[in-house]
Amino acid sequence: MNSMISNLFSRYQLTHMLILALLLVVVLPLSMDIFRLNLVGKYLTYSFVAIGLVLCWGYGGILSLGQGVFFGLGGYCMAMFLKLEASTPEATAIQSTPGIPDFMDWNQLTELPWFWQPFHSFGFTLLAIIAVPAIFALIVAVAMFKRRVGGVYFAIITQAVAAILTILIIGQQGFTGGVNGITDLRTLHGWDIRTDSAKYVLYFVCVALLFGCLFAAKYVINSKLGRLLVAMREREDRVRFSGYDVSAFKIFIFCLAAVFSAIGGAMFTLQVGFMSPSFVGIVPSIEMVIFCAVGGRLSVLGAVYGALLVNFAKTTFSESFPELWLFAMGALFIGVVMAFPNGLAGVWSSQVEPRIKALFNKPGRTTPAATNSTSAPAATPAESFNPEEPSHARG
Amino acid sequence: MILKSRHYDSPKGARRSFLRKMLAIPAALALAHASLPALADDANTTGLAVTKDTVKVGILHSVTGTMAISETGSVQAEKLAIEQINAMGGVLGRKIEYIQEDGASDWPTFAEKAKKLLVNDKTAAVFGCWTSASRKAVLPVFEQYNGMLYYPTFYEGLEQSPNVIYTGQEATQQIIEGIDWVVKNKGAKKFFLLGSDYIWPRTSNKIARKHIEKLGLSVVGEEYYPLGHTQFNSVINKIKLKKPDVVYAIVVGGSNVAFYKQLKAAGIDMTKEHPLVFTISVTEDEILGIGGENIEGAYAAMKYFQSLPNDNNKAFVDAFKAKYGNDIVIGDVTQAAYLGPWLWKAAVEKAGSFDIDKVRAASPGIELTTAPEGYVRIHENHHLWSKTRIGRAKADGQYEVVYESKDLIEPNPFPAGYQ
Amino acid sequence: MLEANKHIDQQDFVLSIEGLTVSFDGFKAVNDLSLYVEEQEIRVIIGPNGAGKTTVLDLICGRTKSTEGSIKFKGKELTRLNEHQIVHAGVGRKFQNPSIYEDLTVFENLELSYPRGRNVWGALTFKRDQAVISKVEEIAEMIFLGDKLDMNTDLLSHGQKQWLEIGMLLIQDPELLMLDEPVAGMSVAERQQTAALLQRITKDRSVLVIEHDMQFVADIADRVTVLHQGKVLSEGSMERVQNDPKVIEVYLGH
Amino acid sequence: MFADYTSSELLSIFAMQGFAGLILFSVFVLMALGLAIIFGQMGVINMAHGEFMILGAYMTYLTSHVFENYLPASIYGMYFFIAMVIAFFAAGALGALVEWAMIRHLYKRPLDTLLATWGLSLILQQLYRTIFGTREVGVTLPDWLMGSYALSDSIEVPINGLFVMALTVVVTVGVWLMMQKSRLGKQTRAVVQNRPMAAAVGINTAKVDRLTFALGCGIAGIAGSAFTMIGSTGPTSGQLYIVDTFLVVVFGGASSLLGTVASAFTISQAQSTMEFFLSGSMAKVLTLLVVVGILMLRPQGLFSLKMRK
Repeated sequence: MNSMISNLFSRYQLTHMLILALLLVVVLPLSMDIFRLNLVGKYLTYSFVAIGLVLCWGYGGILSLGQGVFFGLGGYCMAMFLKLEASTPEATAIQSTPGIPDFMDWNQLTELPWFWQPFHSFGFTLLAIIAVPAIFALIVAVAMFKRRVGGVYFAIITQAVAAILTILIIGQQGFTGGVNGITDLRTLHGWDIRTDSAKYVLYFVCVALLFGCLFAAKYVINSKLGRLLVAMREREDRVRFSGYDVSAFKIFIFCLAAVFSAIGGAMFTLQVGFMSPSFVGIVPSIEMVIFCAVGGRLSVLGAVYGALLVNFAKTTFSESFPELWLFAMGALFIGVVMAFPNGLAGVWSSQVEPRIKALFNKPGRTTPAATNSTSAPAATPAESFNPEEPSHARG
Repeated sequence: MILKSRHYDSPKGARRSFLRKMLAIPAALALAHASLPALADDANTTGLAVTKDTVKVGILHSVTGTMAISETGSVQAEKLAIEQINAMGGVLGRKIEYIQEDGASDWPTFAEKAKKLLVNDKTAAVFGCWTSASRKAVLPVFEQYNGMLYYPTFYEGLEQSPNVIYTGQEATQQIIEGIDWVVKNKGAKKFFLLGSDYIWPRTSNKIARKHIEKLGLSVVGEEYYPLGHTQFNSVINKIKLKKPDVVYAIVVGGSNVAFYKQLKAAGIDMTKEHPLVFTISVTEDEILGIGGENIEGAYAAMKYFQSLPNDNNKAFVDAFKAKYGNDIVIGDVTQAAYLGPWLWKAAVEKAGSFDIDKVRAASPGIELTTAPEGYVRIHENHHLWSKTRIGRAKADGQYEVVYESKDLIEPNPFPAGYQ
Repeated sequence: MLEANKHIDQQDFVLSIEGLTVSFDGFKAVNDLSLYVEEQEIRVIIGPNGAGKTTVLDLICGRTKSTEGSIKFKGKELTRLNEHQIVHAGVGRKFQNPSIYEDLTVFENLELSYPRGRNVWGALTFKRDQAVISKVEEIAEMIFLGDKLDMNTDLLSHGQKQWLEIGMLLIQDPELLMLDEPVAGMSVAERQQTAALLQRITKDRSVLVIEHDMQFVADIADRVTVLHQGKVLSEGSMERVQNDPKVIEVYLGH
Repeated sequence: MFADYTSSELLSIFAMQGFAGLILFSVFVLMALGLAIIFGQMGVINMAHGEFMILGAYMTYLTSHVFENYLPASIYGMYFFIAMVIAFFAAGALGALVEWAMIRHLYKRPLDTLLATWGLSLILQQLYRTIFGTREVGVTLPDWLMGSYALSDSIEVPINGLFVMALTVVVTVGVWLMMQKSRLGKQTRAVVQNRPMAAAVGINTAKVDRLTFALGCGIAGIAGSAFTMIGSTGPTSGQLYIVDTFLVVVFGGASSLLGTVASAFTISQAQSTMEFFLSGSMAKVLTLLVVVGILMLRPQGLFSLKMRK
């Protein structure tokens, strides 16, 4: 196992992974109260989407402005299960039809719609969280990529898909909870997800799943498929005339990104306690692209840092200058796109890293062992990426 | 359904109206202080952000995003109320300090900020939220961390939380009186229901339909358009074909502007009242964007209009204009938001403590004779007893009050027979 | 000669094109074209600009769909296949401008063209084993890039890029190799090297070349086809074609 | 669904819905023309298009204020025309500035223009909020623009609808003439088709880019100005239009003005017809679905030249 990992990932990449793990598993939980940590958990759910975007946009060149759709689908699947558990006949005795979710009762539904039935089962729900977005993505992707719709057109069509789904969810409120979403979720198999201890557990589950996705993404990027994606982005025709079915690869990577997003959405529902159509629309979908762009569209780790950083900035800004944060966000987006197209990761590898290396290769030293030169300087990135610990970063 | 109010002449009411006068006469401030109960240490036993001189509360509205348009008035009203309360000596001798958070028109952000206000800032009360969606998002947070939310908007009902005081009207209060009036006074027989496609308009129209059908009258059409829809020519054509007596419109946000402008442009002169346009969603705030000349002649049913001719309201409007400029308008929700801090103050003083549980226990029965809308009282179900008025829109953007319910109307968030 | 070909059994040809037509908004870029290529033949297509040369290659490799006609490769109809299926059938195509992956190294460029792991699962589980490495090194040697395997390809010269693309085709071992102006922009020395390379690699395959450089054509061609306005104007040995009055008229007339 | 109506009613339904569709069509064309130039000709995805429109609306609001307060009442009726001119130049000037500061660095990265202009739209929204307040502003219209003209008992034609239609025709013809006949138009097309060649023959491509972008934004300004008649003017109102606008342009085949007009016509007629027989939300969903469906079958849009690759 150990050797397999070291075969797949360079020691250098592993070091960076370890630093992120250290940050998320040790530093943040120790330095934050559960309220802030729960916020970090929420931000991390966006980084699932950002990782997916690194794969399909950064590597595959496919910009989707509808990732919120998949985030939402995953989140709704989870929310449906939790809502059913919360809607026991006892808890909903006040309704005209006890035992169904409250919003259905308000909309004169007298029995649970058929597509809600299977969500009584947790196993089915887990399956659905993956399968529903994957199948939806598959349909969209097959229709588009087999006909070679790409680039800007793909972006705009995914945007329209997001618009359609939002209107549908809001309009069909008897089945979906409408604009309010599915709220007031309480327990998972009797385990109260609103308590502090549950929030800790969910945070760590979220981190674990995040690393699962990170490893999967890294595996894909380091495989031949990753190089093919780069090749496709550059010269699609050449790849095609080297005997590859380009659309199959695009479909695969788009579905994979959708699945990542859906996992993020499900974790969002669990940690925040509700799901609403405001994640399915165009605005959140574009914001998620921005997280990815800020972190660096070619770096999966960058995507995680990007999602964390932008959201921390958003929270901080809106707490201290509520009327100014849009200016700051707008400027950030423009700045990143114009000055740092490869985002934080680009700045890191082109500006910071060489200097640190130079620092370590300074006079008086013989060439340091390879392990030293990579692991020691790499200790800084996590800290400088960690806005909660500014003093640490400067130290 | 409508309970006769016998509280106008109660001793408590007299004291409140006395307080109201003091509001107008700052010279009486010292007296107000003197009338406060002696402070004991049990004013705060639950670790709220209360010191010897200050108490922290939260204001949680959207100041950015699409809802900022609507929520700004509420923020202004809450700040004004807090300022006035502080000028009168605060609550239990403490000055109110507010922490304002931006919900950014985004429901999860509301939940996040609500949690911050309760968990980190330990605020003793939160005045905030506007849309039902934002309230639904914060509700579990308030229930879990036992906070107190004063929610200002008229809304669909179907909710009653121990942690929320609903200072706006729930749907039946607003709707039934209005329909009765239009049937009785305008001889309306055929209604066309119209709304933005989400829960409040749908639930409200459901109540309206049930009531209309109970009266033996007919609904000739019911239509919903997505939020943010800007093209209403199709539905206007349907209205023309169906020839209803009343167009009952619950369109919200930017769609409102489009709807009324297009209605007028399509040759439906609302001042002719055929069809009569009746709304429960357009306050003076919305008319600002629609333009008075585009909605002149439409009727609205709410509990408050800026033009209400009473002394409380005059003082309130003057104070509001003095603080925010002469051009400012005040809508129903703005007034309801203004009630929040005052209702909280009264409950805290009745309880003699900031503790949430004690404030909650003290809340039912709290009455406010100083309210700009007149007199309100908190019901056991945490909604307000209030009157419903009907206003006719004028070209200058104000409503002319043409009717006022005789008695206070009982709030009934779970109306039997209307679900 | 054309007449005679039609009666010969198609199995004798690697590639047989019959009645091929494609029209773009009414303009017939290729018009009722028939063409036959034998095994191990080097066929050069020449013709003035706009004669439809590149379009013919596009049609064969599936980049453009034909309006009418058939293209049979070893008895298999290509017009109904996708690009990658045509490649799998054994047709390789080099573009006019060198089409390589400039973000990747020479090694990676060749490795990606190695015909294994061509589906999603295969690409995910592809391993760089000894067979791959030795094949890549062998081809790199052949295209004169043996010492540049780890170089990023954006640093290569124009001629080297052309070779690399030829190498990327060779590693797939196609039975029909189509080259669009392989020596355009090359120095004289590079051109000679390329000619030698082509001679060497045609030992076990057929080659279809578009070229303008007549000297180069004369050096490599077994037979030459002259296209004009989407039709075959003349066909045969270089010598025969050069002396065909129709060809002379078209070239001089322009 | 037809059974509810008599045949004469049906006739007026179709007449009136046809007219409603025409108004919607005009609105779509006005929205999309500016974008068709910017996206179709330059390949820039301007997500701030809605905000440029709202700038035009705010200019109209300001102009009406000036006329109301500082100029004689007799010429108030005319302010709308002045306002449109001001809206055009204000939005155009902002467009030129944005092109200079931002867009020109991004021509090779079309998808990045999307992100950068999204950032721009956030900044503009907040700017409007700071300057004009968070509330919507009401733009008073001259009397002659309000009201309607009755063709028969059941068919009435809104005058501002007619005005929007007339304006659409004028602007469309103007843009078409400009692209076909004027120097700028020819230069723009030359630059679009072959940038290095255009530069080589002495066209100042940077200037052409700037003017084209400014023109597209200016038309958005005019659209925004016209929309004060039928919609709201607030900091975030521009967001209401952006998805529809892009779909119209893409559906029409990005590089063709004729395509934009045709697609606006198709979408508007489909939507207004469906709106009559279905609920508003479902009509919208169905329209979008059909558009997306057709785009999947015909990714190049309705109108596009089949070209040799």
